Amino acid sequence: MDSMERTFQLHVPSSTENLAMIRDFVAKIGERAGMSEGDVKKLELAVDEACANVIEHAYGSDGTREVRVKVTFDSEMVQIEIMDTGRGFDPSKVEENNLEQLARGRKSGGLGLRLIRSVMDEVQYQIVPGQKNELRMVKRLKPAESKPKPKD
Amino acid sequence: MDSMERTFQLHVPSSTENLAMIRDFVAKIGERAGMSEGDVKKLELAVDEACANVIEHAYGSDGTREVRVKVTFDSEMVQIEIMDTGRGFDPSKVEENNLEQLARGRKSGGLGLRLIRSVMDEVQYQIVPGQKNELRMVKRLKPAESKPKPKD
Amino acid sequence: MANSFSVGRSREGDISVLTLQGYLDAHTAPQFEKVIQEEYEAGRLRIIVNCAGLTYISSAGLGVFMSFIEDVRAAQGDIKICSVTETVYQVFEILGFPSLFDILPDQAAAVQRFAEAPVREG
Amino acid sequence: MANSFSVGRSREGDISVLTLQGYLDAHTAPQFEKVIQEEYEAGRLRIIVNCAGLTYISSAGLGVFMSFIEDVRAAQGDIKICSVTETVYQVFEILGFPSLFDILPDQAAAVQRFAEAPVREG
Ligand SMILES: Nc1ncnc2c1ncn2[C@@H]1O[C@H](COP(=O)(O)OP(=O)(O)O)[C@@H](O)[C@H]1O
Ligand SMILES: Nc1ncnc2c1ncn2[C@@H]1O[C@H](COP(=O)(O)OP(=O)(O)O)[C@@H](O)[C@H]1O
Repeated sequence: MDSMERTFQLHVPSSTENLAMIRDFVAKIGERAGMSEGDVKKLELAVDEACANVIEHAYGSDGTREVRVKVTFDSEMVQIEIMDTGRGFDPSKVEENNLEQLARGRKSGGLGLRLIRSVMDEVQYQIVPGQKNELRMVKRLKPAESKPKPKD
Repeated sequence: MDSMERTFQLHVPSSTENLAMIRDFVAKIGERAGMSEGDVKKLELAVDEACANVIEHAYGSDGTREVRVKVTFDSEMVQIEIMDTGRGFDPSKVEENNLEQLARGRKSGGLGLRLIRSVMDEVQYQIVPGQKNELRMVKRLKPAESKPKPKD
Repeated sequence: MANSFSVGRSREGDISVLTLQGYLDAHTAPQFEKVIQEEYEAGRLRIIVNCAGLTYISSAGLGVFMSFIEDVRAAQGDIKICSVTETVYQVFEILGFPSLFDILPDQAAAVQRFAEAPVREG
Repeated sequence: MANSFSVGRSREGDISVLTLQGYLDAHTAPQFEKVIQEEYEAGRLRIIVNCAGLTYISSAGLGVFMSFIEDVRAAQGDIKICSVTETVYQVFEILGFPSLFDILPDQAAAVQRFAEAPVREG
């Protein structure tokens, strides 16, 4: 693989029925970047969680807004940017409940951000509520992945 | 299906290796719009031909430019817009060779535009060379397709 | 894509077996929730969720397990999970599911586990 | 996606059989072109292209057939096509391929056709 940067963008209406399309989109690019199957699955998961949050929380489940996903890769990493123009939030104020607390409280929330943080190498939010909220995530390629793979 | 309009966009680098991703993208939206399998295949074909032309002719096979595909559908039709910032051309000046002429001349070109025109219901180019070239194509949904499909 | 998730229902003695197929994300989780809710309301509290055909799960799917488990156990039932593929198991693991749920290699083992430990202390 | 197209080669008597798998678009057409070119240069001019595994074809793929057919026939050979799926056949039809090429239902019929009509008048 050369070290040229490549950029892909997908914009879809803010409806959960489009999550599968978003996952397929990032999975294909992850494969193209040379990621292992396991890392591709993690990338899909992080993007799915982030976009589901945009749909549910930033847009309050209004299916007529837009979710934008931008994927860039080079020989070292895959970078994902997810953009919305919704409500925004303060990520530092989100409680980290553990599983037992969630189960006791009959709550299902709070797992998404934890999953995102544990599968990605970098996670940063830039929030300007109602104008432009952006989540930037990076997954670094393992040395073996960034080398050209032998053809079989 | 409701009559709300939905818009999807995909931007990819101008390399033929991305044609498969573009086809998958439009195929999913065609299915979502309720098109028959046969019409989905035709939509894929038209978009593939148009994007292959952008890559080869508008960008002269420079793989570092961008191809943009915008798909909109409502209860009556699927509309595709394909945008590039390349060389442009005058579609009215493109010769229509028939198959025998092509074979005699050992030429393979000229089939793409013919395929596009025969599978789509509307085809319009708006060309501003080097700035913005746009191809707009429409495929109308058959009455049976725009009705909600029975769940099985 | 409309048929990319389904929940099948069957019985093994007094146990309800829910068989998941396809992907369980924020779009399809409500379907799964509805089925578990129906089991719960009908008092069928010994539930096995067979994940052999489950190709993907996100937190929305995991949330369905989370939001029922305490109530089901409070009523002397349990939700046991079986036949999880490697990809899905990895997601379970990241969130610590194995310490909260009985996860068994196959359905027979899950049935057996109900005999040994009807309710698991979460 | 890297392995989404392949060309297999085999022989039936003095006939070269090229078996296409996957999709033949502007990205993969050069692979197909290279194989036909090699057959042509080696003087193997009786060619069957088996399309049973071909899921998609665009004009770039059709162009490969077009750019060789006259030369192959001029040298007393032919390219016969067989086992075309419905989707691919529709594309052939739009462009009038059936009047230019022998398109046979299966490989045996294509072999048989070489016995009856080694060169087709295009
Ligand atoms: N993109 C977003 N826009 C607004 N709020 C968000 C966003 N992402 C997360 N949040 C907030 O952070 C909380 C935790 O998110 P998460 O861990 O994904 O769990 P859940 O979505 O299940 O509540 C959410 O409940 C929400 O309040
Ligand atoms: N997007 C485009 N930009 C510039 N030129 C184009 C474009 N699309 C088509 N053309 C011109 O029209 C001709 C015919 O196109 P087409 O029918 O697709 O056949 P082919 O691409 O095989 O030559 C091309 O050879 C090219 O000169």
